[in-house]
Amino acid sequence: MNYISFLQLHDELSLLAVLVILLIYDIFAGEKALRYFQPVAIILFAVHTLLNCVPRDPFEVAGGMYQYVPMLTYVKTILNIGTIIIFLQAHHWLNSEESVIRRGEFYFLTLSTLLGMYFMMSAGHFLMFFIGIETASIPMATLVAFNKYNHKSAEAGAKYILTSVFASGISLFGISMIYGATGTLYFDDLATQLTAGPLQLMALVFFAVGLFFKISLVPFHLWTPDVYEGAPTSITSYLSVISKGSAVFVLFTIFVKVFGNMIDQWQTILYGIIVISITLANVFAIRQQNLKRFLAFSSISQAGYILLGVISGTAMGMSSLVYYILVYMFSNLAIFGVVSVIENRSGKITIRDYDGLYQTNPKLSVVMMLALFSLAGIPPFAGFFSKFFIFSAAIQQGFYVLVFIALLNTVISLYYYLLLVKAMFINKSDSPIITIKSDMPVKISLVICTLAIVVVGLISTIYEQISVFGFGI
Amino acid sequence: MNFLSIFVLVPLLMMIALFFAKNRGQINFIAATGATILLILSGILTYLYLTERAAGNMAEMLFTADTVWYAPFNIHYSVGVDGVSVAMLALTSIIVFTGVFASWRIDPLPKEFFLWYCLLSIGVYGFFISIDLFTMFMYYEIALIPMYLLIGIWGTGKKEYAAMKLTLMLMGGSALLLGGILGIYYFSGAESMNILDIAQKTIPLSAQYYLFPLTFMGFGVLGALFPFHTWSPDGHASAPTAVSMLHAGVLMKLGGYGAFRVAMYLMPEAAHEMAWIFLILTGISVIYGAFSAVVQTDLKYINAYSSVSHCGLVLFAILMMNETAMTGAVLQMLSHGLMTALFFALIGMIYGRTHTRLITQMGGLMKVLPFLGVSYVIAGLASLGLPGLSGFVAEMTIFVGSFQETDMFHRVLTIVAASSIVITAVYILRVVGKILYGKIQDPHHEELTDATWWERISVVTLIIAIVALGSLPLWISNMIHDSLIPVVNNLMR
Amino acid sequence: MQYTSLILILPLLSFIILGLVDSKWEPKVAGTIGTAVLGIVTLLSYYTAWMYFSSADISGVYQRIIPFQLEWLRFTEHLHIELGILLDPISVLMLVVISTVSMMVHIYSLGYMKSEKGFERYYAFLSLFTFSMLGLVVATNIFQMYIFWELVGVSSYLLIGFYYTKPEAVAASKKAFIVTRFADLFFLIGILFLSFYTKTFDFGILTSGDATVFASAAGASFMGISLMNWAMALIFIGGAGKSAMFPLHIWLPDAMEGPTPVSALIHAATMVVAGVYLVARLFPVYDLYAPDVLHGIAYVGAFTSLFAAVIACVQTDIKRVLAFSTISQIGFMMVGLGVSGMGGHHGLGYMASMFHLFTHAMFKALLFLGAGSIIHAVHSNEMNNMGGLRKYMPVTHITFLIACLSIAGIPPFSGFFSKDEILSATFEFSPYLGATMSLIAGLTAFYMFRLYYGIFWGKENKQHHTPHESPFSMLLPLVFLAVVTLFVGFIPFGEFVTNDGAPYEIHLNRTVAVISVVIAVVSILLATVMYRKESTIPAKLGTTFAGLHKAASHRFYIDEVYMFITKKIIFKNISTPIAWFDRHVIDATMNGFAEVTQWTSVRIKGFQSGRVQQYAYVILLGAIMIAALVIFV
Amino acid sequence: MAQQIIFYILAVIISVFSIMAVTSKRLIRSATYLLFVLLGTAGLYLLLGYHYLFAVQVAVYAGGIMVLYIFAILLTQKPGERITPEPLRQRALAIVLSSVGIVFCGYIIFNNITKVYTLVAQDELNTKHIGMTLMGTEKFQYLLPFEVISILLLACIVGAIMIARKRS
Amino acid sequence: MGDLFTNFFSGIIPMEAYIAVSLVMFFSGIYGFISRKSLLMILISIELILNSIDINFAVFNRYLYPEQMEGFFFALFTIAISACETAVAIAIVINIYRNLNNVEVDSLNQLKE
Repeated sequence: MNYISFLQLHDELSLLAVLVILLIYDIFAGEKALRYFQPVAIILFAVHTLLNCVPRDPFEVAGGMYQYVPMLTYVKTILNIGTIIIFLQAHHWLNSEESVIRRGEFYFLTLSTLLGMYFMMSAGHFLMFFIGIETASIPMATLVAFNKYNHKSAEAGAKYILTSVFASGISLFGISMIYGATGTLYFDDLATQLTAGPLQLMALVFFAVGLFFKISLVPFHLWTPDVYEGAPTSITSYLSVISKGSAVFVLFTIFVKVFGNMIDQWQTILYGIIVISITLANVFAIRQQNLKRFLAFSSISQAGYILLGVISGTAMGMSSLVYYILVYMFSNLAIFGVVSVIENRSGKITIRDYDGLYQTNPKLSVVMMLALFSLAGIPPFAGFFSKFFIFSAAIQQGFYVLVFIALLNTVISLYYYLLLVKAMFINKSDSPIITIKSDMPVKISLVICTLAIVVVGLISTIYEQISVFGFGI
Repeated sequence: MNFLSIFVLVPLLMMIALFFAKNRGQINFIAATGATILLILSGILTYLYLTERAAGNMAEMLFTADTVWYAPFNIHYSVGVDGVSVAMLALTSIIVFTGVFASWRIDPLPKEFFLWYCLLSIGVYGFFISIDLFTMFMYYEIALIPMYLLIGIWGTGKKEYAAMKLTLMLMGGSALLLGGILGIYYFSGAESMNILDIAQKTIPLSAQYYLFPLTFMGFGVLGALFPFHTWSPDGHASAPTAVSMLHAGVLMKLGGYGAFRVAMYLMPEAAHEMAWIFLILTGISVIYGAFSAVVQTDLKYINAYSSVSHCGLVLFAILMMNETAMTGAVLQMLSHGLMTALFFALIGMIYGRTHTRLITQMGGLMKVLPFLGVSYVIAGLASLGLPGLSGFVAEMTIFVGSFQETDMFHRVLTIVAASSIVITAVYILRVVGKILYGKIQDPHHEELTDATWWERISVVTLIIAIVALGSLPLWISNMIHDSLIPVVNNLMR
Repeated sequence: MQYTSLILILPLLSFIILGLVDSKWEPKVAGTIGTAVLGIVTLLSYYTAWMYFSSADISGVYQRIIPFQLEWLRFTEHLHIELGILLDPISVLMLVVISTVSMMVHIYSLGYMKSEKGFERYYAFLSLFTFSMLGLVVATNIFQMYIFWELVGVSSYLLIGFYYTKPEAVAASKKAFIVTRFADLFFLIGILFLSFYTKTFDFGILTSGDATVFASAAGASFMGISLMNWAMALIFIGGAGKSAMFPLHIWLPDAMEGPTPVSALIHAATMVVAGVYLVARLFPVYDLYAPDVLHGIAYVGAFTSLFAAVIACVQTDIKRVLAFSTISQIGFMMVGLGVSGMGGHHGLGYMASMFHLFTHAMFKALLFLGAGSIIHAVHSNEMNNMGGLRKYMPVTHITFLIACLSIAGIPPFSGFFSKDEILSATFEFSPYLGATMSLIAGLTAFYMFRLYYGIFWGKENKQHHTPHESPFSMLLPLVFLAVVTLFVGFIPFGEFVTNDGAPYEIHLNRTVAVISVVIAVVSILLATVMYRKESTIPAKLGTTFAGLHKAASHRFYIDEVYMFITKKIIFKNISTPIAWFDRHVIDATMNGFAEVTQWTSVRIKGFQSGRVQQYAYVILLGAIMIAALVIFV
Repeated sequence: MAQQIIFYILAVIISVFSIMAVTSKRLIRSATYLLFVLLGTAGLYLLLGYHYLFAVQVAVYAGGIMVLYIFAILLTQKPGERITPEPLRQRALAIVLSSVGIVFCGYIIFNNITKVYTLVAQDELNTKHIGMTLMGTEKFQYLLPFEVISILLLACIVGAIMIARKRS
Repeated sequence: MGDLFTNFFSGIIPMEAYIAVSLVMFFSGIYGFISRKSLLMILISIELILNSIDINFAVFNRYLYPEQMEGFFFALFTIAISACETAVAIAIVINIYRNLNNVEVDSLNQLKE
């Protein structure tokens, strides 16, 4: 009984501490003290982020059930930063009359899901993984339904919980078959046991459905646009960035570490999935009018690109993938930041509403445009670099045709991103969105995102740092 | 700080300065100053380059600098120039300079216009100074995207459609290109993405068969290669003056330059094997563009199709793979850049006065706009290859060079391409005859005023450049020619 | 002889200065500058000619002198363009001709163009033309010649289109440029062929007779025809374009829309003989390596000559008559070249041709300037508006008559001597051709006198106002040229210009001379009968040969054929379809990609039905299908 | 032999009630059938010798979860209300998918699962052993998941309350 | 099938039989999930799905890998997780009921395309 060893779980313990402090604060603090709840929460979380941003040496806890690799620190830090940005963007919305009484829950639930992702990413055992992924998704459903008096939010919550549970049922079925085929659930043991027999392949596919679902890859993506549209915007960004980012990372580690023997098979699977994900999502995105749906499809297609890092299965793929997540996070959060500001202040959400935005809100539109360009992979913005690296990683493993298809799809994606740019900059509108004066937290978050979009690509240190631990899985 | 990087830095500083500019006066001042500095810089660069060469420095690229950027991918920020790049940089500077004056009264949002304009020039300058595949490609894309907004916001006519089409087609091209570049890097097994390093390696022929068409077509889209040229007429027709100038004048040259620097240089074997396909396509471009131009009625369309024809000649000459033809190609890039910029500048100025670009609605403008009229004639003469103006030198070098290929196929194609000079004469004279000569069509045109001082600066600069290139071509031709030797040697291996 | 470079530089400077100044100076100043510059050039040319012919013959053969040469552009190791000055008998001859005629035209224009708008522009263009033409004739290599060839074309274009508000002038200038440009394309291809195999552009090497130069070309063939034939024929087409040989002659009559002095300069005396000059310049090559082509040239020349002469008989616009006459006379020159051989007596045709070029330049310039003088007085080009002018314009009348006699080949006017030499050379080559040419000479005399009578005799008072004699500045050139025409025939031309550089003594072939004079006199008499007074004979003849008459007055419908080719075929059937194809096929395909994507997007929207159960269905089905695929496939 | 008989009875009960649970017209009946299925499952655990699992199954599932369902049903349904039948097409599609699924999975599983096994008669699992395993930190011990699932439970409680709570 | 019979008569309940039962339960759940209209019915179906997997774990553990108790504990934790999931799902369904006044899945139709 080596309970002391649990103290090595710095990240989780400190996040847990933040959680508990916030829970107690929320329950016991008076009306007056609660006014500082949000700043306190954000600062506490920021402290947590800072405390845990230095990579340590790899270690295992609980007999290999929990495994730490230095890369995790980067991924967790990336997710932490993303979460801080989301908190900053959610600040105004949470102060609204309807949400204010539930803001404690918001932070608590968000951080619990984040904790779930932590465990999921560090898992060395399918049980840990499964508990992690469930912790990351079941409370998420309540977050999606957070605006519970809003019909759409409620509906989105229901859709999310139903599909999510269905997917995890299938995934669980897969895990049970893995167990039946190999007799162990420890990742390290499994790696040597798997032989790519039919049962194992079936198990692999069924198991992977759970992750594909979270990453929202075609054909497991159908929930995405509906839920993104219905959920509160801050939650949508959380879903599209944090939840997805962690799932991709886990997918990579599990596929490479556990299913390493079946690399040919899962590369084939991913191959097909990437092609249809990118293409189908792009085709769908073209005619979306609601921005959140639009971004949902865009994020599905982006997920397809991210998987190019997974399919390579190399150290370079790993670091490119983490880098992609980082860049994608900043770009997407910048867009969501703008969208949520505008939605909260004016209630407008369709692309047509954005006509002539540059006339009234030049700064917001510029931020949005830069982020869109970054997503589309236009230099000198960070998205260009991340795309280039991930393509390099895939090409290095010989996926020429795949990369080529992905490249052609960038043209379609550029088209719909440009539609939005066009709306903001070129189209004229009779009733443009009013001039919005955004509050400090949002400003800070947008400045961070914009700076990151512009700078991250040009400064090579960031990527090099990540790539130091490229294959620390 | 490497000398070459200043070319990128200056527009960047201009952007920063513009950001703080308050009124049109300041904006114009910043733009004009920056453009002048760039012009002077490229003059200095040319001088330095020639002195260095005269001093016997035989390195393939001069003024090189190399900084590791992304070590895991062997991406370096490497710059360097040879005669070709020096020539292209000079061209860029001239056109950026004149473009600034041509958009002296741009409306609305002058500040934003110049910001994008500077970004566009960053891309172009960067492309020409880069010798690393990655940075080259990066700058290439930087140059493409501002086009969208420049056309979309400040354009005329079907601007949104045209801007979208142009951007998407060019991006499609660059998607092909990216595939090609990645392939080149990985198949060559080079330790860096530096072009000079990769040129030392041999890419397996089986890979070249895929990579060469990808790369060539990728650049070809920008170089208006048939059948990927259709963005050009719409795009140019809708773009504002300075953007048309810069786009047709410089950006389309990126295609030719890239095709030569990347596709031909790095994949000589495939170039030999597959050149015939592209020769046919470019041959079609040359003739097809010229014939299409004959029946157009919109001035910009005429010029756009003419660009298709002339740029086709650039790629055509590159594919001939001998020093002379390639020298001709570079000369043609310079020449076409200058004269098409002049054309677009003049068309913009004429349009600004008459508010129409249809040749059927104009006539006799020579009488009311003698300066613009004469300049237009000069541009036209340059375009149809009058000796003493730049077009002649370029075309003749191309034809003589192409004729060095002795087999029937090349001969016939050369003859076919050469016949475009007649068709060029047809459409140029048609336009000149319709809009400048004859009687004034529209009574309102009687009151038009001739060019203003800033327009004159723009036009005169271009004309001087055209005449200079056309009447004293030897030094520049030699400069280019000497720089092509490594490429041609590589092709011969 | 470095000073010869000034012959080129001065007109160029004059062009630049006059061009830049535009209308800022008094028109007179511009005219004076232009004329003065040309005066200097003329003097320099004469001096050059004097110096050349007096000093350049070594052991009785005139040498080539290259006093000045610089490299302009380098293509390959062997092929490079130099700009330089080549002096040899024919170039010196041409220098004299061009500068003389040009000088006359400059002076003449001072009066003729006085009241025109754009006077400076006119002189600028004239300077440009002179510069280009002089550059062309002194070219040291074929590419330099091509360069100036093009410049000549452009300056001709600019001058023809001088009255740019007149649609006919614009159309004519366009036509002239495009037709010659079309011919130039062949010239260019010919140059490419020739230079590729000989590895040189240089005339000196090409005409040196050095067989090694042609070694690689001699064996080569292209599409079954020997390469040298190809090259030389293509080059000749270039020459034919400028020299208005059938069927590329169509631009020349239209070019008469330009100011009349310009017609005199360009379309009578200088530019149109450029083709002749080209053939003469490359004559050794033709003679040695492409004799078939050379003979072809003779036949083309003969046909053109006949064709143009026939048309000239029925034209009523005096300038057009002169234009067709020019075409016809150039045909003579071509025939002269075509029938010639190399050296000595064999070289008679060559010498004659050059001689004719020289004399023709003088009298044709005289004719045109005379016509200009008439038009200046009458304000019309139409013969119908003229008649009886001899009383009002005595000087013009006399000079015009001298020129007519000269062209008709009446001794002792200069035309007689040169034409006679051509005829005798032709008879030696082929009697049939000789006979044809003699007939054409008769036709020439006939239509010239038809013209002469139509203008100066016949009924008066057709005019709206009284005609008057032209001012002094216009008469001076007329008189000068008339004097030249009178005496120039007595120059021992063969002493100076032959194709081998060695002097050759001209002696008249009596038989031929007699025949030709008889034919000429008969023709003149015929013309006198028909046209001196009002007569019904022409009308009768016109109705008798209605078809021929109509065809000839429509210039045998060649223009219509061209219009058909350009408008119908090129414009309607090539360009328009291509443009359509571009918009509706190529462009539509590109747009089609976008539309298909859009269409798909709309079609598949039902997939995203919003129904949770369908989502679940797809998830499971997807999982099963993927599993089945990896397991079973 | 008795075991076999019990097993087959349980198997039939589970299969039949599973199907009935998802096809029944009345919600409350479905819930009841589900209860039978859950209890049947518990019986299977007993048969396998997993008494602790049996207890948990009965307590958590049959005891806890079923109550939730009953409450939810009573809260949202009027008594005796029948569900309008689903469209035939939807049911047919569902049947097709389920049959394809069962055939496919069955085929793969039965052909590939390890067939060699000996069911050693096993004593009842030692509760202390179970406890030690649950509380241990070594390999094959489950303290960490146990702790983590507590967070999940807490989060779910908070979330569920937040959603289900009425507007105050 | 041979093994099945041998095992049957040797007094051992064949493992395949357990798996068969679990598969039937699993796919009944799938059927219910996909075909039923009521949200609560769908939840019940989910319970079937999760429950069937518990059986799998337990059976595999007992028959194939009796040395360790991995399957046993997995089943144990799964039961806990399904409890959580049910709690949240039912809360959400009740929320839907409050919003829409019914629990038909067809009324979740605002978000689509």
